[in-house]
Formats: sequence, C-alpha cells, structure tokens
Amino acid sequence: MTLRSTLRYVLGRLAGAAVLLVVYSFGIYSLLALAPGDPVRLLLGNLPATPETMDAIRARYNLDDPFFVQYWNWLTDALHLDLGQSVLTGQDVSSAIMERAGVTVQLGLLTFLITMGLGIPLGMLAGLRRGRFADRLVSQLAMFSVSAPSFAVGILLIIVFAGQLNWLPSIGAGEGGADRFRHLVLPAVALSTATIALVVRYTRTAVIEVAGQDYIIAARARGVKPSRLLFNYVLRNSLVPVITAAGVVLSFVMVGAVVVEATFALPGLGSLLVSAVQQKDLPIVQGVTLVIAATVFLINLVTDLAYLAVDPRIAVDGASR
Amino acid sequence: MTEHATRLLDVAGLTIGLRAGGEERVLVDGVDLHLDLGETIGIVGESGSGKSLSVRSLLQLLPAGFTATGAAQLSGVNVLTASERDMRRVRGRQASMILQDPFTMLNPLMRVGRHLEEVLREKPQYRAMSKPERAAEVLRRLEEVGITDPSVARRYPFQLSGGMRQRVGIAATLATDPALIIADEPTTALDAVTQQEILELLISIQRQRHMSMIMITHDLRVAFAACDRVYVMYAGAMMEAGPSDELSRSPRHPYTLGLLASEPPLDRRLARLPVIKGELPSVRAREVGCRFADRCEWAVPACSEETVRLAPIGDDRASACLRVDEIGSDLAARFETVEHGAEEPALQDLSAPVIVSLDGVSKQYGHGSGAVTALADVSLTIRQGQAVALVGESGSGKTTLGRCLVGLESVTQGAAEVFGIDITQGSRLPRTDVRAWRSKVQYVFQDPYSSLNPRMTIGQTLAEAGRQAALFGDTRVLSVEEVLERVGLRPQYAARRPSALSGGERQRVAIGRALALNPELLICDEPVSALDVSVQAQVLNLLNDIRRETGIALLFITHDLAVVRQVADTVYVLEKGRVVETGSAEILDSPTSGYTKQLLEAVPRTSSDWLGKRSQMGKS
Amino acid sequence: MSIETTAGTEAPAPLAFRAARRRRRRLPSIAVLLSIAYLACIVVAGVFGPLLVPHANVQSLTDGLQGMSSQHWLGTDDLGRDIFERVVLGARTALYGPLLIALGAFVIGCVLGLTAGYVGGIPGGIIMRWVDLMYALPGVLVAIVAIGVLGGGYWVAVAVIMILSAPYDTRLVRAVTIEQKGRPYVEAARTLGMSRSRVMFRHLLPNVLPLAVSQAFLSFAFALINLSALSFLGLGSTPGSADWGTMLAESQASLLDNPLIAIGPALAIIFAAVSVNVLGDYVFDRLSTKEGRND
Amino acid sequence: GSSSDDSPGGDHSDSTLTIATSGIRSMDPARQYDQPALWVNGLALEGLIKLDSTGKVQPALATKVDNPDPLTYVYTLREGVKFWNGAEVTTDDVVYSLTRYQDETAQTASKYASVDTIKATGPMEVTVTLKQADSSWQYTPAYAGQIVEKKFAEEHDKDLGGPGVLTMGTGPWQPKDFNSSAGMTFVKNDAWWGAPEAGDDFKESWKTVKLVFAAAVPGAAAVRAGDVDGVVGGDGTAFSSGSSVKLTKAPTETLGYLTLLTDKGPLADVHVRRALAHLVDREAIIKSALKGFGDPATQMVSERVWTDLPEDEVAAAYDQIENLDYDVDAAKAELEQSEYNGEKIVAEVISTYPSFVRATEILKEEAAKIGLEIEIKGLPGAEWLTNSSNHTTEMTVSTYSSLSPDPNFYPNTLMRADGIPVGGSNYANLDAPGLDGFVRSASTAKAQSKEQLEAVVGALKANASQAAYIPIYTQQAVFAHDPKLSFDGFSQYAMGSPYPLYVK
Ligand SMILES: Nc1ncnc2c1ncn2[C@@H]1O[C@H](COP(=O)(O)OP(=O)(O)OP(=O)(O)O)[C@@H](O)[C@H]1O
Ligand SMILES: Nc1ncnc2c1ncn2[C@@H]1O[C@H](COP(=O)(O)OP(=O)(O)OP(=O)(O)O)[C@@H](O)[C@H]1O
Ligand SMILES: [Mg+2]
Ligand SMILES: [Mg+2]
Repeated sequence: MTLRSTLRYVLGRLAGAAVLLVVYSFGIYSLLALAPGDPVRLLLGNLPATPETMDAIRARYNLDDPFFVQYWNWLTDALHLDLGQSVLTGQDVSSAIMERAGVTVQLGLLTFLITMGLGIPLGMLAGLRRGRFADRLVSQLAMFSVSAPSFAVGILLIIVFAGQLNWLPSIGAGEGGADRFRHLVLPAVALSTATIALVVRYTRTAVIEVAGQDYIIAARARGVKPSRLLFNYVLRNSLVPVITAAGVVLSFVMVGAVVVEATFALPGLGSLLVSAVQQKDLPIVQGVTLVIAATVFLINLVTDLAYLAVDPRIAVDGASR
Repeated sequence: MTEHATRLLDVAGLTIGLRAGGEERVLVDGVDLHLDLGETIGIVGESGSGKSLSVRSLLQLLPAGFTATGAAQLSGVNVLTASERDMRRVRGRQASMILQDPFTMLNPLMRVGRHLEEVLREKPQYRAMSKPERAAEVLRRLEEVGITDPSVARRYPFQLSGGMRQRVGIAATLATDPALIIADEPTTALDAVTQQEILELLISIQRQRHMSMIMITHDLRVAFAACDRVYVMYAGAMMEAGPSDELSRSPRHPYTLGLLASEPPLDRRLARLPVIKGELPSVRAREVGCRFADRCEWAVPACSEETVRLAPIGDDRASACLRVDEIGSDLAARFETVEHGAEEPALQDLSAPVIVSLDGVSKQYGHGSGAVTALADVSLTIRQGQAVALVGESGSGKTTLGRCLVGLESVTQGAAEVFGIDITQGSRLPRTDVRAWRSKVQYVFQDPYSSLNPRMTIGQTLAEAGRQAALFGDTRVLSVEEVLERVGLRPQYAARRPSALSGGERQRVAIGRALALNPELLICDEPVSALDVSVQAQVLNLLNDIRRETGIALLFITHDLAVVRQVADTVYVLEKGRVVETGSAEILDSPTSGYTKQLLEAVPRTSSDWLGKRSQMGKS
Repeated sequence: MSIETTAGTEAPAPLAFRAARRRRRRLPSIAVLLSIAYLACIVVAGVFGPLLVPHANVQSLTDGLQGMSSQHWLGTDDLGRDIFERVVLGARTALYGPLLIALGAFVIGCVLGLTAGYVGGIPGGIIMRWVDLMYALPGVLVAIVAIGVLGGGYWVAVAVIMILSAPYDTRLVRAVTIEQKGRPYVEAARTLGMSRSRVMFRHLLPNVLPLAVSQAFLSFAFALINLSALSFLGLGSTPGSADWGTMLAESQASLLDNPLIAIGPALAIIFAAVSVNVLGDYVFDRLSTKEGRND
Repeated sequence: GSSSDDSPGGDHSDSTLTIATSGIRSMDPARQYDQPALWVNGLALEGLIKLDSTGKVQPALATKVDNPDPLTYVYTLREGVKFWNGAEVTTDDVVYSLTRYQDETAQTASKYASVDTIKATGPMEVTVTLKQADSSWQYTPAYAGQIVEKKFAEEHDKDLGGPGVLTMGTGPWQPKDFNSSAGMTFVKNDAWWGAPEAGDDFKESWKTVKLVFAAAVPGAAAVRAGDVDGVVGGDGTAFSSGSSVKLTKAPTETLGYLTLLTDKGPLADVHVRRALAHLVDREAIIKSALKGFGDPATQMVSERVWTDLPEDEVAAAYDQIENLDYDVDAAKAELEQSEYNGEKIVAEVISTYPSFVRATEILKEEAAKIGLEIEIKGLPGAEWLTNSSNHTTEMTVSTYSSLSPDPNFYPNTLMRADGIPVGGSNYANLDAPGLDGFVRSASTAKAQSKEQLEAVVGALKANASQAAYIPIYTQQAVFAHDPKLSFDGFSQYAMGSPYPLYVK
C-alpha cells in the first residue's frame, strides 16, 4: 500500500468517523432535550423557580434558544474545538475533561499493560501446550473471568485486598506517581479480569490456528531454528488477531472505566460523566461522550492501521477497499 | 541396488496411532519401506490412506496427539525415537519436505528472499558470508528453480502465482542441501501444465544433485512417470511395492489392479469403466486381516482373519495379498482386459432439436476498472440427449457458463435461449417461463461436501425436490425411494444426514436431487474432481447409465481430458472465456488449437517421455 | 479489511474463536453441569422467588448488619433484612430483563440479519448502515446516558439494552448468511426454484441458528452484566430493591466493615454471567456438531 | 497527613493539614450556595460579619453594624483590610459583591429578596436598605455576602470562583489550586487582618491546608488509611465504631424531613398525611439510615436556634405544638377517619442518596403495616428537583440546610403562601388559615425576639395540624480525624469559618 493510498484511506476513515460523531452528538443532544429534569433548576440552587427567574437563568446561560439553534451553536463551537462550558460550574468542558482524563488514561494504560502483559504470554502458553494441563488451567480461568463483571470483581477485590489484608488502598486516586499507582492497582486489576481472558482466548486460538498451518510444518521440516519459529512464524502470524483483541481491549477499557471508577471512587472521566448525567449538565455529557466515542473511533483506526503494518496482504486489499 | 552401503532410509513396522476421546485409532499400520541414495520412490494411495502421516512421522512432524512406533533409520539415526535436539540436525540437513498446498506453505508475512536466507544462515558455509553475498546466493538458488526475475525475492508470497510459490517452496527446501527430499503431493493443487513443469524441475534437480526423493501422490500416472519404485498404500497399510514399470505392467495386488483399472484412459472411450466396489473404509481401531478384503473380488474368509504384511515376492517386488500366488494369473488376465477394454464410439444425433443455444454470449463480473471478463463472445449449442463437455484450465470460465444456464448468474451480453426461453431477461421473465426453465435444467455442483443442506436428512432433501417438481406441474413425481434407487443407493439412506455419507454417496444424492425434477438437461460442474479415482469411476458410470436410460442431455464441465473422453459427444475448449476449439470428442486425437494441444500434452502419462528428462536416466 | 473490530462492550466474547475451539464432547463437563444447576436455581428463584422467600423484604431494624448465622446464612443488611433471601429475590431482575433482551435481540437479529444477508439491496443497505452506526458507539456509554437522562427505571433499561444488543446479532446472522448463501446447497435450492422465503427460513435459518443461539447466550450475559452495572450506578432498578447491582451499590458504605453485604450479590452476578457463558459454549458445541455439519 | 508528628497544639506553621470534604464546583457563592461550598469558602472568603461557633453574629470586615430602623442596616468597614493581591477593600468592592449576590440569577438571590438598595454612604460606610422588615437579614452577610475584589470579579464575570480562575478575597488562607475533581490547596495569608486578634492561633496554624474532594465513603476510607488528617461533611454513615478514627460531632440545622403534597393525590386527605406522620420512626431511621449520626427532630424549627431566649420560655411555647409522634395505633386511627381507597402513594427519592432511600424504605414498611401502600421511585437529581419544584412530588424525604440560626428559615422557605405556585418553594402546597400571616410576622419581627417565637410557633402549629412537612432528624456534623488532632468549638457554624485555626 502506497503512502498516498494509506493517507487517502485514513482520511476517508476520519471523515466517516466525523459524520458518525455528528450523528451521535445530535442523538445525545436530542435525548437530553427530551429527557425529564431541567438543568436550570439545579442552577437555581434554593431559589424559587419562578418563570421569570428561570427565564433569566436561561438567558444568562444561553439556554433559551430553540433546540436546533442550540445544537447548531454547540456544533459550530465544537468544530472549533470549543466544547462549551459546564452549565453548573461555568468551567470549560475541555478543561474539565483534561482535569479528569489523567486518571482515566492512567487507569486505561495500566489495565492495558496488565492485560497484554499477562494475556499474550498466557494465551501463547495455552496455545502451544494445547490440551495439556497448563492449557486447561488457563482456558478454564479465562472462561471464568471473561464473564465476570468488573464492578463485582472490584467489590470483591476491595473486600479482600483493602478490607481484609489491608495491602492496598480501596478508593480514591491518590496523588503523585507511586501513590497514584498504588491506588490504581486494584481498579486496573478489576478492569483487566475480563480483558485478560479475552486476550488469552484470542491469542490461544490464533496460536493454535497458526501452529497447525502448513508453513510452520514446512519451516520445521527445513530446519528453521525454534526461536525463529516462535517469533517470526507463530508470534508474528498470531499478531493480527491479537491486534484485534488489543483494539477491543482498549475500547473496552475506555468504556468499562465508567463503571470501575464508580466502584473505586476514582475522579476520572467516567465519574464525571455519571454525575453530569444525573445533573443534566448537558455540555459535559456531550463533551465526555464525544471524547470517549472519538477515542474509540481512533482506537479502531489505529488497530486497522496496525494491521496494515503487520500484514502485507491486508495492505493491498485495504487499498482497493 | 541392494547393497546396504547405499541405503539411506529403512522403515520397518511404522505404526501411527491417534488417541482421541479415550480410544486409540490406528491410522497407519505396520508400514515397511526403504530408499537408497539417489533413488526416487513414490507412495500412492487414495485420500486418507496415511501417506502424509507416514512421511511426516519421519521428521517427527506429526500433529499433537499422534504417536509413531516402529523403526525408521535415516542415515543411521532412528528418527522415530530421536530426541528433539537430534531431530534438529536431521531436519533440513538430512531430509526436508515440500508440502502439497503452495498457497499455505510459505509464511505469508515473510518476503520470499527471507525464506531462503533464514535457512542458509543455519549452514556454516553461508553463515560466514556477507549480506550481499548471501543475497546473491538467494538469487542464484531462485534461478535454480526457474525464477529469473530478481524482484521476486523482495515480494511476499501472496503476490505470486501458485506455480511460483511452489518453486519458492522447493528452493527453500533445497536451500539446506538435504540428502532426502520428501514431496507431499507437490502438484495436486496446480493445473496440469504447471504440474508438468514442477515435476520436471524436481526430477532434474534431484538427478543433478544426486539426492533421494520420496514423492507422494494419488495419481498413479504421475508416480510411474516420476519414480523408480512405487509403494501403494490403502487405508493405512502398504498393499504393494515394486519398480514403476513392472508395477504398471503387472499389478500383483487386487487393489493396485483396481486402481489402475479405474483410471479412465485418455485415448479411448470405454463402454463402462471398471470399478472397485464399495467405498474407502473409515479408519477404526486396529483390526486383523486385510483392509481391502471388503472390497476385494478375490477375498476368502482367511483374508479377514490373518494378519497381512507386505511380503517380498521376488526381485524387488512385494505384495501384501495373502493369495498373491493363487490369483496371480487371474490378475494378469483381468489386467489384460482392462488394458484392451471394449471401446465404444461416441454417439450423437445431430438432428435432435436444439435445447440450448448461446450466441455471442459475454459475462462480466463487477463494473468499471475492477471488472473481470469471465466469458467473451461464446457461442454454443446443446441438442436433446447430447453430452457436451466444457474443458479448459482453471479460471477459463467453465463454471460461469454453467451457472448462467441455470440462472445463478445473468448474461451481460449476447443471445441465450434455453428450451426456447430467452434467459437474458433474467428477473423480468414471466413466472411460467421461470418454472419451465427450472424444471428442465438442473445443476450438480463440484463440491459434494457442501452441496447438501447439513441440517436436512437425505430423505427431506429429496422430498423437497419432489415437492418442487409437483409445484411445477410434474405429474410423474419420483418418490424418495425411486430417486435413491436410480442413483444406486439403498432406501435406508433416506434417514441419514449428509455428514454420515462419503463423498461419492453425497454426489449421488446431489445427482438424485437434480433428477427428481425430471430435467431434460443436467449440468455437472466437475462432479468427480473432488472424488478418489475408485469412486470417480462409479459416478461416471452412473451418469452414463442415467443418460442411456432417460435420454437426458448433459453439459459436463471438467478440466480432465480423460474424463471428457469417457462422457462427451461434443467438446468445447475454453481459454480465458473464449471458445478456442469445438467438435466431436475425436478432436482429442487431433487437436487443431495450440491450447488444446498444450492441455493434452500436460495430461500425465505413464509412458517414459511425459517428463522429458526421464529418458536420459540410466538404469543399472 | 476483513477483520472487524468491535467497539467496547462488556466482554464480547468473539464467536470466531469459539468456532475454532469447538470440540466434540460426549458428556457435558462438570463445569457445564454446575452451570446448568446454578442457572436452574436462578430460574426457580426468579419465577417463584416471592413464594420461596416471602420475608426477604421484611425489615427488622434491631437486627441490622449481623454476621453469618444459621438463621441468616449471609447475615443481614442495615435494615435487618436477610441478605441471602434478598439475593434469592434478586434472581428476578437478573432473569427476566436479560431473557427478554436475549430473545428480543435474537429475533430482531435473525430477521434483519437474514434479510440483510440474503435479500441485500436497499433494505439490506439500510439495515447495515444502522448496524454500523450502533457498532461504532460504545454501547454501555449510550446506555448510561440514555437511561440516566431518560429515567424510567428497569424496563426502559431493558429496552435500551435490547436495542443496543440487536446489532451484534444482526451482524453475526448476516455474516453467516452471506457465508452460507454462496454454498452449493443454497444455490441448489435456488436452482430447484424455491421461493426466497423458503430458502431463507427452511435452508439458511437452521444453519445460522447455532451461532445465533450461541450469540443469544452472549447477549444474555451481556445484558445481565450491563443491567446490574446500571443498577450499580443508580440507574435502572428502583433504589432499595432486591436487585444484585443495587444491593452492591448500596453496600458500599458498609463495605469494609461488613463485607458480607457485598459478597452475596457480587458472587451471584459473577456466577450467573460465567454460567451463561459456559452453557452458551456448550450449546454451541452441541448444536454445531449434533446435527452434523459439512466438514 | 504530614501532621502526624506534631503534638496537639504544637506549631504547625510549616506543615500541612489535609482534610477530605465534599467536592464543590465553584467558590463563587452566586454560583454555588450550599453547605459544602460554605465550608470551603469559609477558609478564604469573609463577609461583613461572621457567626461564631455558637451562631452569634460577630464583626468581620465591618467593625460595626447599625440598625437605626428595621429597614436600614449601616455597615462600617474595617480600616486597612487588604485583598490577597494587596489592594485595599473599598466600599466599591463591598457594594459590588453584595449587588452581585442580589442578582436574580445568583443562587443567593432569595436571601436578598427583601433588599431594596445597597449603597456606599461614606468613605468606609455601606448602607443596605430593605423593602420590608426581614429578620433573617441580620445573618445573611455572614454566609451569603462574601466580599470579593470588584476588579478581579469583573474580569472573570462568567467563571469567577471556578477552577483555574479562583477568586480574590481577604481571608486567612488563599486558594492556590483548584481542581474540581481532586481538591484544592490553600496557602496561609500572613497579611491577614485578623492575625493580631487570633494571635498564636494564627501564627502557629497550618501553612498549607489541602482539601481533598471525596464522597463520604472514600473520605472515610482515606482518613482510616491515614491518607488525610480528617474528614468533614458527609452524614457520617461511612463510619462505624471500632475504627481508629476519632469522631467529633455537633448538631446542625440541616433538617431531614418528609414532604407530603397536600392538595393532590391520595395525600390530599389530611388524615392520610397525619397517619403517615405518625409512622415516622425517628429512632429507627437515625439508627439504620444515618448510622446514628443524627438527632431526632420533632419540629421543623429546632429549639436550639433560639439563642437569645431562655430555654424554658422556648420550651413552653413549643409545648403548644402538637407532636405527631411515632405511634402506629394513632396512625391506624387517623387512617380510619380518612377516605383512603388503597391508592398507591408514590415516594420519589434521589437514587444516589442512600440515607434518603433507606429512610423511605423504612417508612414504606411502616406504612404497609396499616395498609398504606407506598411505591418508591428513584430519580436522578435533576429530575427529582424539577418534579419537586413543579409541586408534583407526592411524597419525598430530603434535607434542607439552614446555614444560620435563623428561626424563620424553614417557615419562610417552605410555608409561605406565595411559595405555592409552580416554581415556589412551598413544595407541599401547604396552606392553612393564618399560616401566611404567622410566617410574615416572623419575618418582620425582630430576630430572636419573643414576637418572632410566637409567630414561628403559630406557623409550626398550622403545619403540624396539616401534617405537610414532617421533621425527621437533624443531621450531625461529623469531623472524623486522626486522634492526635483536636477541634475545639466544633460546630456547624465553626465549619463556615476559617476552621483550621481551631484544628490543633
Ligand atoms: N490432524 C488429524 N487429526 C485427526 N485425524 C487425522 C489428522 N490428520 C490426518 N488424520 C487422519 O489420518 C488418516 C490419514 O491421513 P493422511 O493425511 O496421512 O492421508 P493422505 O494419505 O495423506 O491423504 P490425502 O491424499 O488426502 O492427503 C486419515 O483418515 C485422516 O482422516
Ligand atoms: N463471483 C465472481 N466475481 C468476480 N469474478 C469471478 C466470480 N466468479 C468467477 N470469477 C472470475 O471469472 C473467471 C472465470 O471463473 P470460472 O469460475 O467460471 O472459471 P472455471 O473455468 O470454472 O475455473 P475452475 O476450473 O477453477 O473452476 C475467473 O477469472 C474468476 O476469477
Ligand atoms: Mg496427504
Ligand atoms: Mg469452476
């Protein structure tokens, strides 16, 4: 695939994603407009909500425009990367997101590292020792953990590691590098139970599939070194499905963080979203969902580009797609 | 050739088992074989007979779960029991292997050059080389297998044709200069012309380097043409062994005889192909007795009771038949009749009404720049009761033509009438015409394994076809039993599902389903190419019988000219979507088009001149 | 690119590897038997819960936060209610919603998927654009936003999640349909002159079913996890109700002092999700091997 | 907590006090006016007056308040008070700040409803004139009148007080860093005008005060783990006995009560409401829903707020009010008099407040005992609030915080006749003969006077007979802290002041 066609492909995907994001944002905007409950009421605090006061507040926070005008204003601003201000605090949505993104991103990365660092080797082990004890053990564990909801696991982890053993802090994000890390360990473990299992299963299947291929047998017959076989043949060829898993894991983590942050009271994007949803702080809800959705799109795009890098066959097909 | 000094490989009592679900299945049972330096042996047998497993066990490359016992001395090492460490010295240096499918034999993510380079680096004399030197060596070795374009080294396997890939595979296999090459059906996935080239290449390299070779194939003609000696395997056991020319002239085992006999001859049409009755058995637990006994005409009770092993029967020949001495003359006599079997002229009635007429038909897949022209300006006629064969190599448009005639594809250009219905109208055809068309033209697909709905019993499938026939106003709807009987299956089959049927049986059911509509034209798209020779003969006979009984017309699509000879009255040769030659079946004797000549040339023949270089070999 | 990436979902165990993992098994393994037993308990508790534990919601304010005892197997919560009995009662919301979602998504998926795959054309195009849109969205997120702002409780959550799950079924059924429709047995049905609907429902559907049924199990697990996650976030189920997610959420204040409050519902959810998946795998194995598939 | 090595009462001047508290959105009272914000703002922002730990009014930025007539308040500003940036506090800043809080879109606007004009009447004198007499005004400048610099505030009209912008005040600690998700850092303002008066208390006090924003549960966990020195706010439910944390408690005027809609639905029947009122088992609710961190409330205005009148006088007056005690038999009797037809009563509750949910659950069970059926509906905060202010909520448990000891706070907020229309704060649509008159005279009467007591008691009597607002409990303020620390004079009002001064 030439650089040009790659570029065209990426631009095409980005354009598609942009359209989707607009549709998406409109959907959420309408949902919020239709929903019961009014953010103005929250802005009033304990003020009596007389129609005059309500109107005055609406005027002050530009909430009095017709629905489409509001959406249009929001959209044009968003195109200039201005996501508006929180209705409740007046804080720029983007800065509110930046404030919170740190925890979420750190949690995501830690989860991703744990997931990949454990999942791939375990998956390979199971795949290469198919049917033996190690495989059965790993596969059974994966079967178990793939379906375990992260918040339930999180609660159990808190009980055991924070409550009974008192090894790790249960809640909050901590401050500074080491302390933050200590606080993120349990959430990341809770979040990665399901994803590790996913990666184990993907990797195992890929390895089994690849290990049974003719080219592996042919290479062994030619006397190719075992280390080369493992890395250049089995691992590289298993990588394509594992990349899929990586993409799935990353998007899963972005979204799963919402629930895990609630479990561990982490001040991340997820808890920001949940509280904003409850307070109907529309610009924040819009901003956070869009950022998460855009991240998921981006992850998918990067995943697809990673295929291009890894698999020359797709590069050619991709170009003609 | 019996001096032990030149013996490279000696296998005795090789038995391969698979433990699955608590039971042990014996897939290869007591195979003996030997190979001398510089010699080429062939192992032939129908699919599933254990050829691949046997040779893979020699390099300890069996899939997980398989165990190999017995003895196999390769250059003094027992390769069945050697440690993985020792095997690493055997693989590549002592012996190396080429696999059947060129499309899966190379690492898809590695450039061609790397495949060679990585093995070269393993050898001391190449390890010392500089990078450019090694690159030059890679190119030299690619040239050796006939790849002269240096850019190929930088390409990925998926950018090469099948033949090229197989050449690369051979080059990579030879890169370590092994003493023994094992070629496991190296040409089965290739078309006839490429097959011939690759075989010639292998033989010539083997001679030049004085290597030994084990060639696995299911095609007797290929084995006889390419090998010094041939082993015949059946259902996991060795049946017969001997020098090629002797074995091809005087089989000493009923199975070998059957195999030779079911091979349709290219040069004449037989009234009836000789067949081996029954089907290949499925592998079960170890059993005593001759595995072929069930299907053998000469079997006596003892055959099923006594253990049989390959036993020498005089100079360099061996047979596993218990009664080899008793029935020797019988076999010879039978072989005589096969060789000179009754010839039957192709029959055709050129006054019969035309049922299919195509005039200047073209077919394109896709639009714009990505469009593929599958058919270009094809004209063709089929008359009532006529058997027309459509031949051509892979991708020439045979299937496309057949599919257009039943409406699975639509014609893009030209005039096409089937039973007077203008089929170019496609979906705009009136309902009555569609029904008439459907009830008169039926199709049999190439792959018997997926042409039946796996969720329906055979009875349901056939009954449904009958229901359609009734829907189309057919008054003489055949019952399920009648259909089964017509295709030579017992009524009990109605209750079975496709998974409980062998390939040949499935194909019979598929033919039966088509016949249930009482069609006047049956289109068969390579109906036998997925089947073993012994079954192929049965199906071909069935088709000929049906034709004789019902007077149905046949459009027979195939790439096998020998099969064409057996079924067709008229032949159309397609090349890249164009008809390059047409005429009665006799054109196979005197082709006019260069393309047809080339196709004929490439058909494997036992005779010594098929693989050009073979004539120069000296026999001691 | 033929490889599909799925946007974040709570554990979308991909069917691709399931297919590769299938093995012929004679007898259900112990894990399968345990799963069946556990799910049977959930079904019984879900259907007859109020009869089995009539006093599950009865408060006994003087007996709050007790530990394990023979009277209260898992202790009591802060209102003195028996936690075990409430877990039993909670089977109700863990059963009905997910069941409805799985069935709904299954039916929608089969009809739309077969149509998109076999009929194609404009209806197929519309269906697939819809599916693409839904696929690109992080489902859980949409559910949180939708249910959070719409309010309306459990059944709204069920409806939203059903709509979010259906695209997965649709896409799967469509993919299998497209794969199967090129097979000779389908083409043979066409050359026999069968009607479109007969080909779709008589020939394609039975061959699509194993995967679709297996997907229905996945949907069930997905729905179970997401519904309880929503309850956990205070969306969906009524606060204070005996719903496993709600019970977990409301246990948080006493978590470190009285872990028992959380352990019951947490294990109930985990075991339920695991059992459904185990059983789904098993059913898939059975369905795809029993009736015999073309090798 | 870096304080752990310090002995109580020691010199903290180089150290940091870390407190977990409820998060706030903004330090601008016009934008966020509630208890959590006050408890943060108290460190940094000052008003003309302040409340001492018993709730009495004390001078602050004003040295003197004159009240020549009920409608006029004259504030004399303190000389030489400087904002953190060094600028002197002028009448301009004061007028600007108060006018800001008066704006109808400010959350504080209702506190300024009776204000007519705010004017500088001298170089160091600001006069506030009222439209009508308002007994609450005397407290208002203390908690809803924080003075900020005019110049700074005008520069940040939209986001004053928000993260990144912060604010410009005069208090002993200056905010340096505000992350609405994590917390804030305050640094000691050595130039604080009150330093001489506070003496050693200030000199030796914490150099840095760090607030960590945390919900009740994580906050409790953090103090237990020693990650913070103390936790304030929350309702204490996250603590239980047996932990190594010390709890300092004080009553507050944050009232948990039941609102019963008086004119629609099954509750339109007063007997049904009275039956429900008899079902409120305060002890049980405090024990189970509040884990004991509350005091039973029998009246909507607690006797504690009468700081200036003798206790027995207040008690005697309160005795005239009917007590709707927990009494299932009485409830039954009431229900028998009613025309209740078995219709379900919908109780709406904010789903994220466990104590409200629990209290409602307990009520539901009590009600079931006499055949009253309650259906609990959990709602997100915004929706709950909207329904409440539309006066469509049949029944709900919630809390309201009076930030001062203003006896008229609850009557004036909840029981006025002009609060009945949609949007008004008479959520129960309570109307009774003479009620509005009582509420109004409680407003115009002199604060804490006998007349006010009479008026308030009149209003409470009307409410009790109608059973519209049923008091349940007053919350306790809890300071959970490292046992090495102490907090003298801990009270609700102290928390609205620069309280690190008293944490030692
Ligand atoms: N991986 C496997 N698992 C189970 N059975 C196998 C496996 N590989 C081969 N077999 C069985 O072993 C028998 C011999 O197989 P083998 O591949 O050696 O046959 P073959 O003679 O090479 O056939 P073909 O011409 O089809 O390549 C067959 O019955 C086959 O079904
Ligand atoms: N559905 C399709 N879409 C696009 N191109 C097609 C399609 N089917 C066939 N072709 C192309 O049309 C040409 C003719 O194909 P066709 O299948 O008719 O050949 P064939 O002679 O039957 O070959 P084979 O012997 O391999 O079966 C080939 O180049 C093929 O790649
Ligand atoms: Mg083979
Ligand atoms: Mg074809």
